[in-house]
Amino acid sequence: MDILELTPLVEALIFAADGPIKAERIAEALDTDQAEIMSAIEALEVDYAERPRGFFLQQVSGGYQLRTRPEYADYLRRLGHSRPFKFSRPAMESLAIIAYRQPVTRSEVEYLRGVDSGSVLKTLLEKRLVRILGKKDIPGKPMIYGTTREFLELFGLSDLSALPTLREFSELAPEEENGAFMANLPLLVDEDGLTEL
Amino acid sequence: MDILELTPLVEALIFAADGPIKAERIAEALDTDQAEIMSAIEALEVDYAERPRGFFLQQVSGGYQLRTRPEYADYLRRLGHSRPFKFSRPAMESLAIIAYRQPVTRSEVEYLRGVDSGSVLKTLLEKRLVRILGKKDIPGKPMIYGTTREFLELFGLSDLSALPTLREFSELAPEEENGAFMANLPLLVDEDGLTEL
Amino acid sequence: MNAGMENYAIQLENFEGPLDLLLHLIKKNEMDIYDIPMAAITDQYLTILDAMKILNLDLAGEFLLMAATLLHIKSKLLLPKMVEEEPEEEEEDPRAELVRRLLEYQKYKEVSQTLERQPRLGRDLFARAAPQPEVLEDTEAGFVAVGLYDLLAALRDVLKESPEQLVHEVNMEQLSVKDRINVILSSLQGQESIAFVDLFSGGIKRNELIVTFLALLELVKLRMVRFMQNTSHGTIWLFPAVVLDETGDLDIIEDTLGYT
Repeated sequence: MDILELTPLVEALIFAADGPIKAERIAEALDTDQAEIMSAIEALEVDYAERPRGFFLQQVSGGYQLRTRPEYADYLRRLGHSRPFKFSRPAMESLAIIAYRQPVTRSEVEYLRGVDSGSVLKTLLEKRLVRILGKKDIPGKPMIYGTTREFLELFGLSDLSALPTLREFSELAPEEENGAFMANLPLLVDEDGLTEL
Repeated sequence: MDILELTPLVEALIFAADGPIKAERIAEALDTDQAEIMSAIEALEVDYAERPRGFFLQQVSGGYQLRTRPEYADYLRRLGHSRPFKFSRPAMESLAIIAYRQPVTRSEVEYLRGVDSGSVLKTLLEKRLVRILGKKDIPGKPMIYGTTREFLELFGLSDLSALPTLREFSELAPEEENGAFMANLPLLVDEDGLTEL
Repeated sequence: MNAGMENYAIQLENFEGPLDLLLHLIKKNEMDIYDIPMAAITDQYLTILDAMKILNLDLAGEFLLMAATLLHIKSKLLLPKMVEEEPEEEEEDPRAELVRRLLEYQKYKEVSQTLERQPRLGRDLFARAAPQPEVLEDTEAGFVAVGLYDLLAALRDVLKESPEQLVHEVNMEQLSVKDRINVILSSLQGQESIAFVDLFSGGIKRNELIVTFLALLELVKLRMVRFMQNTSHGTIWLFPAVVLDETGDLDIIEDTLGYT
């Protein structure tokens, strides 16, 4: 198929998919080879860069998805149809540890954090951001955990290697203010999920 | 707002809305007047006409919605679902009982669930997650069921002994018991780990 | 409580645990992480624990464990250097494990903040809410990607509702803290040490876990046991701090523990 014909078709497929879609699956649906799909995707990216759209093509969880541009977040939140997760610090810390150290046991998470993490882990499991991978082959056979596809999707990561680089410390970092954690988030969302400016 | 700035923003709102969205509502979210929104919508329509996209703007039930072009319908149908099929609750329950209590008869499954489980069992057999192990040597010779290799693969288990126990599960976080004891622990029992706005 | 303490008590809410608190104290006092003045940090830490007394016990538990660790490190540093039995073997600084844990914790704390700021679907970025009707027709995709968690949750729900004796699995045997203290003491008898995790292994029930933990805290408080950490693996070991008698039993009046 001509690239000029293929590009909008690929756009339609990405648009219509109910989650990130792999180039491989697009190729399958269109009965063409993946290289062609990749050129169409590139053409789309060029197109979006040239003429500003409300959304962009994000590479996420091994596939592609159209997502609105981050600078529009405030306005979109005002539409109020999304109810985003708000992570507590314990949840975020545990999630980070699981993401970087998977497969990991609960006691490893707890050793690193210095506190019981059972209920946080349970919540992460319920929210499907973390899953049970099986059991570790050591005495006691503890369960081992890892992150899910939903985790990648939520944080817009193409795969685990796209996680922010873990900074190795050889000394203490300058003190970050308590509360600075949330400081630079546009926390305009009130309980109804509606924003008020 | 400048029409050049407004147009992609309006596109983003239509894109992310969970159904047809009225110009009035867009105007409200953007805190601007409807006339401006209408010019942005017209600009979008011109844009889509000039440069073929995979979707078009349709006026539907008093609002606007982005839809894939009808000539792509065949390809879209081939796409099927990208989301994994979720187990129904009955299927999950029956599978759990069979996994943990195998070899098990249909009537044992039904006794535990309190409802007829014939059709669920049939589906699980068809999906090859469950198989017939043989017949139980009791009057009536009921068939006994167990899980399959496909079941292990689906859940990423090396073998059945890798199945986490219910006890391990309940250790993650206390349910009701000890509720009073755990209730007033501010840091340990974090506020649900994740809260929703 | 003086003003300073109140301040601490309020601030405590902001700390995720003992490591977070220690990290804060070290930074606040501009201490050298590789040469932590154990006496000073332990004092400050214990002052805060005092302020925490009004808070609940289990919270204090994790903080108490750290207090024991700090005290242990401090005492180890105070010990006069003994004539080395094996002079070849270089002895590690007793603070080394703690330093490693603090640096490691800092690493994850920092990256969790980075992750928090990462543009997030549903908060910063939005995807289309409603899938096309065209693609909904084809749903026979088969069973994929449900987690073990779902399986377990389903089993739990079934058992919760189910009649008969299956429920006994959930029933808890009544255990007293006193009994558990004696169990711990008797398992320590004739042993040099027990691994902390071993006390909680073997599919121990939640309430047993809590009772065991409370018992440990009591034993620490009574100075009957000490916790130590193995530097290479980070395992926490439980050592008897006193010579235990034949029976190993401790005569404790249950009521004084305040758990009944």
